Order: sequence, then C-alpha cells, then structure tokens
Amino acid sequence: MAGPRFVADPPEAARTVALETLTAFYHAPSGTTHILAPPAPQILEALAGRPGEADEVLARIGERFELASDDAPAAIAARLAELEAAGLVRRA
Amino acid sequence: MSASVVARLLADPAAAAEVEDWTAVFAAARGESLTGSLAFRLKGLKLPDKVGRLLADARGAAEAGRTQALWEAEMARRALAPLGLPIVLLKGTAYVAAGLAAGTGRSIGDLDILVPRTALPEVERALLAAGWEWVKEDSYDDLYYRRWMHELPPLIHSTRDRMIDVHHTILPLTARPKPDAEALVADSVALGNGLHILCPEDMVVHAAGHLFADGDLAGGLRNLWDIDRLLREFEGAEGFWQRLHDRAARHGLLSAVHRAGRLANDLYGTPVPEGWRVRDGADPLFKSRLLARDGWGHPTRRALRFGFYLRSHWLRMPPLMLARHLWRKARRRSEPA
Amino acid sequence: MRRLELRIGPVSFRIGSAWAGPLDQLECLYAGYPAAEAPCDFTVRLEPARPWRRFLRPSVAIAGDYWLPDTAPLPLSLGLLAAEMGMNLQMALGQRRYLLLHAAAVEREGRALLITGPSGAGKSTLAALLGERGWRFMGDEFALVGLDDGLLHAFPRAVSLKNEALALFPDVAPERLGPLLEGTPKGTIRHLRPNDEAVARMDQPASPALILFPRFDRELEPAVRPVGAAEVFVRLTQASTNYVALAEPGFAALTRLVTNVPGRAIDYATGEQAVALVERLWEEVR
Amino acid sequence: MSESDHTSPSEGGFAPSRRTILALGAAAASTVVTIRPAFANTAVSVLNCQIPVPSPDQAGNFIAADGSVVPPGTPGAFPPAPRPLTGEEVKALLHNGPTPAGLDADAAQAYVKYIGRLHAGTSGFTCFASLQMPR
Repeated sequence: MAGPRFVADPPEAARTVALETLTAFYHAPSGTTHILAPPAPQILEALAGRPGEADEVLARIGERFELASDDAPAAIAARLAELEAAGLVRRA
Repeated sequence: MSASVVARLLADPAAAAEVEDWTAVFAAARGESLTGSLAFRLKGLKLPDKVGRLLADARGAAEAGRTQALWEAEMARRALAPLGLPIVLLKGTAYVAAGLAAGTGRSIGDLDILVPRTALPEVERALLAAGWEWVKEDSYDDLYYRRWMHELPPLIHSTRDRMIDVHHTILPLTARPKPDAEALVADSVALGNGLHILCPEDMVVHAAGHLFADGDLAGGLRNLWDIDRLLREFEGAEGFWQRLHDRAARHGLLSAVHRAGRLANDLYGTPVPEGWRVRDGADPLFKSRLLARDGWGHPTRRALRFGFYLRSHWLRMPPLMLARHLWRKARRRSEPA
Repeated sequence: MRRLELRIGPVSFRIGSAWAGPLDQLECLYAGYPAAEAPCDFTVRLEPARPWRRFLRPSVAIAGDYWLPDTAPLPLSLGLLAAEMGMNLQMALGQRRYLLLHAAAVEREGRALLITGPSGAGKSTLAALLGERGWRFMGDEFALVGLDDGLLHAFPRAVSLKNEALALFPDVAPERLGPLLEGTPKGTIRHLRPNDEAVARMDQPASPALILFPRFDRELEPAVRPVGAAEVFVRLTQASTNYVALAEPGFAALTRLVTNVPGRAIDYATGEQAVALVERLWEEVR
Repeated sequence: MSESDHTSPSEGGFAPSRRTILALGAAAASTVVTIRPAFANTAVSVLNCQIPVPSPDQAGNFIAADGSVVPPGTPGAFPPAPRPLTGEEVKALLHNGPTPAGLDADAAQAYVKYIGRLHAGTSGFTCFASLQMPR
C-alpha cells in the first residue's frame, strides 16, 4: 500500500497525562490540548520524528501490540486523516 | 492624554520611574493593543511588584498569541504547500516568524498572506478544501471584494476559528497609489520552511502604506511602533535609506513612508535621515489622531476620529465610486422589512 | 467619570461610571472589603450607550479593558448589575494569573470544595447556603486555581440570588442585601454580601479536595455518581474561559487538579438534600 | 471513541507491555477531540447579549427557512427580525421553548437556524457562543 508519508513532532513537543484510558495531550507548537483515545497516542509515538506511511505505522505499532481490527488499512487511514486535520501529523 | 504616556514609555522605558497612575497606563495600552510590546520594553526595570506582575501576565499573553499566530501560518503552509507557490507572510505574523524586534510582544489578530494575483483561484480552492470557510455569503460584498479589493473576502477556519486574509497586493485596487505587487513577491525573502516575508524595504513601505494610505488610523499607535522597530532594525544596513526611498517611490508610497518616518521620529525618537525632517502642516492632526485615547482606555476626539474615518473611504475610492458604494449601503439599510 | 476602586481576593478593579447611582450601590454592597491594590488589574467603564442616553432614558453600556461585541446595554436601574457584569467580563477575558473556572467554592479546615455546572444547577445558592452553615464562602462565580501553587484562591464577590432563593436565607442581616433588581436577563435578582468571615479571610487560599457537579430539579431523587478524571478534565475546560489562552501552564494546572482531586455528580431536589449530600461526600474524601 | 482493552491507567499512558490488544477503531470512529476555547456558561452571567438577525452589514435581507441570508422578497423566506433577539430568547428557542413576543413561530425557527450558522467575527457570534452549554 503506497500512500503518503506522515511525520509527527518529536516527543519533547508534547506533554501528556494519562486520564483513565484516555490521554490529555498538550501540543506545544499549536498551544492546543487534545484528548486522545487509543490508538491515536500510539500512532503519534510511532511517527514522532520518524516519517512513515500507513503500512510502516502498522508495523511499528504491531511490534508492541496485538492489533485488533476488521479492516486495518481503512482504520489506520482514518486515524491518520484525523491526526492530520488536528495538525498532529503532517505530510513528510 | 494617556496614549501619549504609553508612547513615551515605549520610546524611553526609563520614564517608568515617573509614572504615577499605572492603572491609566494599562487601560490606554490595552486600548491600543500595546500591552505586550510595553511589557517586553519595560522588562528588567525596577518597578513596583504589582506593576511587574501585570507586565509579566502581559508577556505571557503575548507569548501565547505568538505561538498561535505561528501555528496558523504553519497550517496555511501545509494547506498551500502542494501548490508550490511563494506564500508571503505579512504584518505581525511576518515579524514573529522572522524574529524581528517588531514582533516582540506584538498583538496579532488575523493571518495575512500575500500571493501572486494569478494564483488566487487555486489558493482559494486549497484553503476551502483544508477547512477554511467564507465568513459570509453576500454577493454584493463578494463582488465588491473581487472587483475592488486587494484581498479575498475573509475566510475563517471552521475548527480553529482564526481568520485568514489572502492579499494579492497591499492597497485596494481603487486607491490612487499602485504598488508593484509582482515586485513585492519577486523580491520577498524565503524563511527556509516554504514561507516568505517581504524584503526589509517593502516591509516598511507596507506598514507605512497601511497606516497612512489606507485605514482610518484606529490602532495606529501600534502600527507606528512597528515602523519604529523596523527602521531601527534595518537602518544599519549599507544604503538602506536610499533603497527605502527608491522602493517607496516605485510603489507610489513615498509620501506615506515620509510621514511614517516623521511621526515615528516625533513620537518614538526613531532615527530618520536629516532630509526627511521637514515641516508638514497635516502632521499635527495625524499625531492627535494617533494619541486619541485617555487614561480610562476611552477613545477621545470624536470629530477628529470621524474625519479620519471619512478620509479612509476617500482614499480607497474615487469620488464617483464612493458615492455609488455609499448609496448601495444606504439603500440596503433602508430596504423595507 | 466617577470612580470607585474595589479589591476582591487577589484582583483589584477600577470602576468608572457616568452616573453616581451604580457606584453608590456598589460601595454599599461591598462595604468592609479591603482597599484596592494599585495599580488595578482591570478597568470597567459604565457609559451612556449613546451620548444622549446619559439623561434621556439612561442606558448603561458595559465597556472596559476587555469587552465583547453584542453586549446589550442595560437600563440605569440595573446599573449595579452592569458593574458586576463588567467585572466578570474583565476576569473572563483578561485574567492570566489564575486558571479561571466557572465554579462556586467553599472551604473547611483548609480544604476546598468546588461546585461547577451549567447555570441553573444551583451553584450559587448551594455555596451561599454552605457559607451560612459553617463553611467559608470563597466565591460563587469564578474559582481561581493558582498556576504556580495549584491552590484555590478566593474570589468572594457578592452572590447573585434569584428572588425565589432569598427565602432560603431568612436570617441574614438586611444590610448584607443589595437593591432588588427587576427585569434582569435572569429575572428578579438580589445580591447578598458574603459574611464577615468570608471577607476577612479572602486572602487565604485552600487546597482543592472535591469537585462537585450538581444537578437540580424538583423531580430528582437524591443521587451520587463518581465522575472520572477524563470527564472532569473535559468539563472543566468547557467551564473555563481562559484555559486555552493560558496554554501550557493551564494544562499543567488542570491536569494536576483532575488527577489529584476526585469528582462527583449529585442530583438533588431541595437545598437541604444538597447540603446533606455534600456533608456525606466530604466525610468520604477526608 | 474507540477502546483499547487491558490498558490500565496506572501504566502511565501508552507504553504498555507486549500482547496488549490495541483496537484500531472503526473508520468512522473518532479518537481525537480538540479542546476549543469556551466562553462557557460564564458568559451568560457575564453578558446580557443580543443577536441582530441578520447582521447589520446584511440588513434588509431576508432569512430563508434553512437559515441562509437571501435577497429581500425571496419567496418562502422571512423578513429580518424586527428587533435583535436577546440571548435568553435564543436559548429558549434552542431548547424548543416559546416563540419570543412579536415574532412569527416559523420565522423564529429560521432565525435560530441563521444564528446556528454564525461564525466568529460576525455580529452576534459571541452571544451565540456564550449560550453553548457544556454537557
């Protein structure tokens, strides 16, 4: 699956606090707070300073998690689109 | 009265020792959107604790505003990057993006960018696709903007609630001076991340033209402070004043630039060439208008302000067009409900 | 312009008015409050909506350091309310030293109870009731969370009570009440000056211990439900006018608050039920 | 929002051990909520506000049933509101409350739709924003 390559800001650009199963995520470059549900934090971590396309994101996350999805490519594409709209990942 | 104290403090921070009524200074500075600039200007001085606290708060507010302005520019850059165009930042966002002294503590509202006029349709499409929306759908205003203005009708981002003004030149097309828009873009300076700023001389010409050849001078004290900071930062460069003169002449804004220099010199002690310091009969009126705010933050000199408001319309439009414009506005107001 | 300066907790206001009436009422209502600390944090102006509106059907426009478009002028008879709104507006838009929560707060033994929720949930009335029953009243409109210390700082403004709620306070001294204000956007209201203890101790902050989300309806059965940290966080961002503007310090203060302090939602139908529920919950979180 | 199983908050965010199951969520799900500036209900007590319908720069135009601003006399559209609506009236209308005095019920619905489409920077927006209740 050849798609666009995305990259997220390095970890020091954000402050995170776990709130139960959610993550309060302060993004310093925008001064904005986001509430993230899994797998958004994991995707950001996988792309922090390391560009990759959707397949690579899945592979990186898959090293540490059992991925559960009926349609992983569609799901990951939807997650990346959301994160791009929020300005948390950008085209590399 | 009190706007003049703000101007004095900006020009000479040591005068802070003589301030008796800081409440009035803050009210006037807030009214002129100069609190952040003042707070950075007075940083490090020995001042009463409470004054220092309020100034620190103002610096915090300015820093947050700076982050937001830069982020909005970055989001516009991402939206427009596929077009491969030079995107020129204007005004406050340009000052902070370039790290200029004029950006220190400056309040920044909308994002202003300049693009080649021929690229407007694709820029508009790209912004609409990336979540920006028209602020209003009114055909007359739309047509009015497209035919006569130097910018697209304002767009606002649907989730970030920030406005963007997309300019293709720096004065309304109906104004008498005709700036050389192609030269503005061609000679802009790349910042290295895909965004550009105007070259130093054009930056001064734009600030002066915006202040004296376009608007009604509301908030003008802040804009004149920009000009002071820009001139002081650029004047050390070899041949700057001659280049500024030539560039202002090329854009048809020499008199605006000269007036900006004279008034900045008068209010802020800005260094300008000896030859610029001529007497001008209208300068005192401009100065009064710039300082028309009291220690309650309340605008003063109502008649003078109204006069400058009329002047701003006059500058933007030839008389016949102005009459037609006002006629249409009046008719729309009085249309039967 | 006539002028009055007023300090409420850590915030000093300068209030200018084209008319004497609103300032006289304000001075009465805030009798016994400490002197303003110069320079004032904020300026509020009450001025004629149009020049002729100073005398002819006088109409008070609210202006000041910070303002919003769309603010409707009020008749001069509601000038006191205009001054109160003007102060709220300065806080909502201009406050940067504290994280501002739209919440009421009371204190006991150095620990604070925060009460938040939409208007109509009974925040003001509940805080005022508790304030007359052994708790120290810290404020009914804004709770100030220190960005450096994480403590709750008191902002004990006069409580704005709906006329019907006044019956709950039969014993308060008449001089603590402001004039009856009829025809306000919230109906007939009257202001109640916090008691002497609340005024005397306004400079003492307290450590937040419980965040309460009350819901009032005469049909409701009394009930308690825990509210998780994530929900408290989101609700408080929406109850704060300056959370986003404060950027990172705001994030730090709010995440610290919601991870350290438990949240509870309560339903109640009468003031007595609410007070009983609060006392019970307070014992639980001790 | 999607859910992840077996992720305990005590593990401090997103570095759980291997074999933790991570659900990627449905394509239509949402995993990012951005905190936007809130006027909160504060402003209701802050502000005695009003909303002109339409805004002064569009004065004289009619309001269509879907809330859009249309030229005067457009069939099926409603004339401008005879006076600015107050925040309290709009709040009542939003909660299916009574039609404000002096207004036609259908017109009032169109006005509410118009108000719902207001943007930041247009007349009446801050008033409308102040009526948005946190839930």
